[in-house]
Amino acid sequence: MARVVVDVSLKPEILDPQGRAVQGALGRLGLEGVADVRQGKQFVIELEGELDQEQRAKLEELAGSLLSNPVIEDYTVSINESTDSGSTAGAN
Amino acid sequence: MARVVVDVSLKPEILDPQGRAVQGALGRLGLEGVADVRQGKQFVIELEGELDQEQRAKLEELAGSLLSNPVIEDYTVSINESTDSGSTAGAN
Amino acid sequence: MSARIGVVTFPGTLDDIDAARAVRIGGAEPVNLWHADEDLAGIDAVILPGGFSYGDYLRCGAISRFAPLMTRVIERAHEGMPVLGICNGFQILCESHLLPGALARNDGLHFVCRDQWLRVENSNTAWTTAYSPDSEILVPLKNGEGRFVADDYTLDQLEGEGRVVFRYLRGNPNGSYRDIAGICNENGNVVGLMPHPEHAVEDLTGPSLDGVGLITSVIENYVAQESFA
Amino acid sequence: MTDTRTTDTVASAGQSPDVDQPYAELGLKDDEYQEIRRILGRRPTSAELAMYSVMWSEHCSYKSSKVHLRQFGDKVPETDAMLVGIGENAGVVDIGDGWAVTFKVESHNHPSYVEPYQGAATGVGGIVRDIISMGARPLAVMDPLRFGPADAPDTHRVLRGVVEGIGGYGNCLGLPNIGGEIVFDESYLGNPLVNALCVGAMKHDDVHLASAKGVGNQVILYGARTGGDGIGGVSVLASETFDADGPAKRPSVQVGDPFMEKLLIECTLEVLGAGIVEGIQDLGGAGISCATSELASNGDGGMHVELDKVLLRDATLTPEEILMSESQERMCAVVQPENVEAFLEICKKWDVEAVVIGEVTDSGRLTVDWHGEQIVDVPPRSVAHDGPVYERPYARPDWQDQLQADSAAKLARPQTGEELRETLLRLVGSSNLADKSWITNQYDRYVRGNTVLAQPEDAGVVRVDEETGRGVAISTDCNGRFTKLDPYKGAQLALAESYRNVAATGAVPLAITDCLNFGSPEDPDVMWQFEQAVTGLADGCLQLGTPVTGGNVSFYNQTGEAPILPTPVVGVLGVFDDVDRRTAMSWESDGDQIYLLGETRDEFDGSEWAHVVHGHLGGLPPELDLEAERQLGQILVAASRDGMITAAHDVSDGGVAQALVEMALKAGTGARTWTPDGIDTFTHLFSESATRAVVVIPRSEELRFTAMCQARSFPCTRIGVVDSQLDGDNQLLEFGDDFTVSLNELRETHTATLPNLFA
Ligand SMILES: Nc1ncnc2c1ncn2[C@@H]1O[C@H](COP(=O)(O)OP(=O)(O)O)[C@@H](O)[C@H]1O
Ligand SMILES: [Mg+2]
Repeated sequence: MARVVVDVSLKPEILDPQGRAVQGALGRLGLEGVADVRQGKQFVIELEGELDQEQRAKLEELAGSLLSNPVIEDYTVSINESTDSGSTAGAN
Repeated sequence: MARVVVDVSLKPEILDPQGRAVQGALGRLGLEGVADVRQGKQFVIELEGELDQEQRAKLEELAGSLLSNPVIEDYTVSINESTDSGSTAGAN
Repeated sequence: MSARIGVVTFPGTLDDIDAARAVRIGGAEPVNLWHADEDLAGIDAVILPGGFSYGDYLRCGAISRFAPLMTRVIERAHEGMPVLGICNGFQILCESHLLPGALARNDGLHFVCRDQWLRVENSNTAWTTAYSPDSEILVPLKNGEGRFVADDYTLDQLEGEGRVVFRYLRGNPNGSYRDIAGICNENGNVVGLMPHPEHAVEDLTGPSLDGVGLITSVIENYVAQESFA
Repeated sequence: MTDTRTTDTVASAGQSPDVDQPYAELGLKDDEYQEIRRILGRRPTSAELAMYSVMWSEHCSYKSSKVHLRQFGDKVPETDAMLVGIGENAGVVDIGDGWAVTFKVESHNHPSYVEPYQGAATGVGGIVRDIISMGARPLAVMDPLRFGPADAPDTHRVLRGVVEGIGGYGNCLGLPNIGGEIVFDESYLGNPLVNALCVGAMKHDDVHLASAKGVGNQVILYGARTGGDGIGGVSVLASETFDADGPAKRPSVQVGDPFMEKLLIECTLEVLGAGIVEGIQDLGGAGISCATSELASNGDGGMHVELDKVLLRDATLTPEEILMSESQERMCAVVQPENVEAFLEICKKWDVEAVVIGEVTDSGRLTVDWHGEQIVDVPPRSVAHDGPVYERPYARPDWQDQLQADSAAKLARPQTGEELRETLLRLVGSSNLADKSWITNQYDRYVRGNTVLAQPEDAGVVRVDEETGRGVAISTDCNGRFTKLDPYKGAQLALAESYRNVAATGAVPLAITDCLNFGSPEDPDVMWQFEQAVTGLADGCLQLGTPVTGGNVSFYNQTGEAPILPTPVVGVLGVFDDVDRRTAMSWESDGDQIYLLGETRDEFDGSEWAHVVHGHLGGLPPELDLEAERQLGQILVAASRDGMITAAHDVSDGGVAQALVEMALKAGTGARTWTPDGIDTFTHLFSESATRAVVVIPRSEELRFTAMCQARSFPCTRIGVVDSQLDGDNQLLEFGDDFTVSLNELRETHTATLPNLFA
């Protein structure tokens, strides 16, 4: 099994009304010093077996087209392959 | 500046229609072997200065009450304090 | 004196004028309340109307729950004041833990606006005594995050205690567990539902007049209490 | 632009007259640049250049369309209804009892192709701000849409995004969506049309205008902070064509915040209600450049702005970028100094940020300072109103004759009952005629509790005054195929259809707004289509007595060399003294008589049948007699007033067959219908002759109604009777001896199409 996490966030120059609303609420509820909040999405994808090269390439492609909208969003992909012996992490 | 990342995900037993829809789409678009997809939220919070104990406690509390709904969601908090010497990471 | 029913406006509340109209049509006096107020202005009951308070950013109802006025609403709810949450109001009641469970994204992933049949499963709550048991009503439904979810224990408890107040009929619009459209607290004074009875109070604009009963129920109970007092 | 650069001030512009300026990249032509130098008597500063370039873009200056749009002002029908005409953010009409209504339709086509969700969302946001800036409370929105073929992959992307964007914004904002259009055609594949309409109401005294009067009055910018959104969007997104492989430039898109817009509505209505606003203007295309220059130009002529006061979302923005930014959900107000505090207090209540950025002066100039240095010093009229005007060449395309000669008359028609039945089902399930509720059920039509009729009814109807029931009806229409066959007539047919839809509900048509979507004005063929359409519309409005109150022009809607079908969307507004007497589209009671009003001719050129069955477009659009259209309207209104009919439905795309199917499905009740004498069943069912409606009349009113039509010599033919008992519980629609079809089969066919394609 491989676990792939794709984090998708709005590009920094794009307005994030959700983040703004959260920032306001955090302040009102007593958390001081909040300079900025951005809200993003996270996809946790479980894949069967070991990831082959093709799957990795496909994942990368879909992260940048299906899972995120390149016009307004950035993404990062991190892959965690858990084998019996433990896990390794890598990010693109 | 400290950067705090709060990841919020639906509890495993709660149906995640968005994750399911993404899973279907990934399959249709040629990614083989997808066993499961869950879609969560990620909050990236920038705080001024160093985090004190009080802020940490407050953050933890708000992650579990404001940022997530304990009835249906789980959360994790990770704090990254960037000082001149670099950054460290920690998760709760 | 007619009953005074508060209607709370949060930033982003949309159906407050509709709720106030329904109160008026039902025969009570609507009292506008502002989320930042701390005073309930001598009301006898309160409605948290629908809309997108705080844009429903973060999570529906999550931010509104912390409004100053909500602290008072929660106190009074525990003392037995009738509280009705419609749609976003229901979400706020769940976020406030006045009602169990939560409202999640519709299983169809789309906002759904349609006329919806419901069965009134409990006609003993503060807001449903005007309905005969098991009556079927037609009211508009409109939401993107209206899927009622809770763990099995809670669901069984709700069912066992007769706290499922409204159930979807002829098609579950959003994947709500056990077709639940509305529930109440143990005392039956706090009721929340996703569909919009306040949009079913005039022939001209709604699919039926079935929504008026919620208001007349609370008035009946108020008058009953007054006459004991 | 980097922040290490020194500011280009008015003083430095004087000292370095010969600096090369990137005016061409900003979309200005050589002679336009020279004109700016002439106006200023020096080279513009970079901030001035930014301002002129956005304000002189096609989108803001109407430089190609102005000479033609003048007709709307020249051919004004006699009317007392017009309170504010063309030239303001939106026109205002009197609907009686002291009420005024403002409505307008605008396009957001190119942004919606690049980023469908946000493009459509911000389209709704923009038009709503136009309505609030007139002082009105927005009542409802509508969305006329055009997409490529329904089964094209890119249509899937665009349509889903656009629909979610409109719903996401409109639902969250709390405005009912009461109608619109969804049309699929090949020509929109690389260039969808997303038009958005908003209607609002106010008392006469509450009408506000965008003008900065009163020297010393303060200019307040309020709402969202200014960010780097859509910089250059106005000139790039709205005025330049995409090449075949996508947008040439991809500027950062604007992102909408409907929650902020809701706060902006409530906050604006509260400051207006408090009587502390002298002038008000929304910020749309061209942002601060547009708002300040228009306010100044419409007022006492001078304004001074301190640009560094503007609250920013991104501290690195340059003054040029701040002037051009199209960040959404912002408004600008002119307020007397003593009222500023009260204004800011109300903003605070609504969590809306506000800041004084300048004041009204008597200098006759618009001046802008940046950290104490002057970077703009211009005559505001030259920016806002006296932009370039082009007389673009236009000529009847050489292919037009051939197109018109290629009639649908030669196409094979169904002969047998079975073939007619198949044709009906094929049309009912075709993408343009199929049920649209998969889309419209994603829109809230109930919010605010004043929606009397909404989609799929002929027109949206909203109550304006709860005491009296006074209200309005609005419909938007355009058949782009007809307009391609004959743009003059096509525009009039759009007007006629929209007019008829409003009258069908019983409302008295009063005024129109329009959104003219065309290809490149630099193409003489397109310019001819535009000129013809505007002339047709202006002439038609004169004849129907419905003035044009305002609208919008969208050019450059084309993919490569191929322009879209010319699409002049017309929105007609009608008035009800009491919405209680509205006529809905579905019949109710058994035994009620079904009549067809108007004359059916053999007219299939440009029809839905020719399109769906034969993929054919050619010939001449249906005949149109606007006098007859006006009469039909009067009959429909009188019938509603006197309670003579129980239902009415206009006949347009798909003909009588489609109208009957829609009425039956909405009712859930069948009917017996037949082909009247003197016409064949195919023509009766599928012709798209104009100026027709199906009405349903209780037996008790039959004589009175037919006598009324006779007295007006208006054709009125009995074509059926409502009958729920044709086959027990199985509801049927019977078409004489030719064929029958069950409502179940019709419903299945009618409703399955869109979900199958898009769900
Ligand atoms: N096709 C049209 N028909 C009638 N009026 C139009 C048309 N296009 C633009 N106008 C009018 O020209 C004026 C300027 O339009 P526009 O710049 O789009 O206004 P705004 O910037 O407020 O949206 C408005 O009054 C608008 O109604
Ligand atoms: Mg405007």
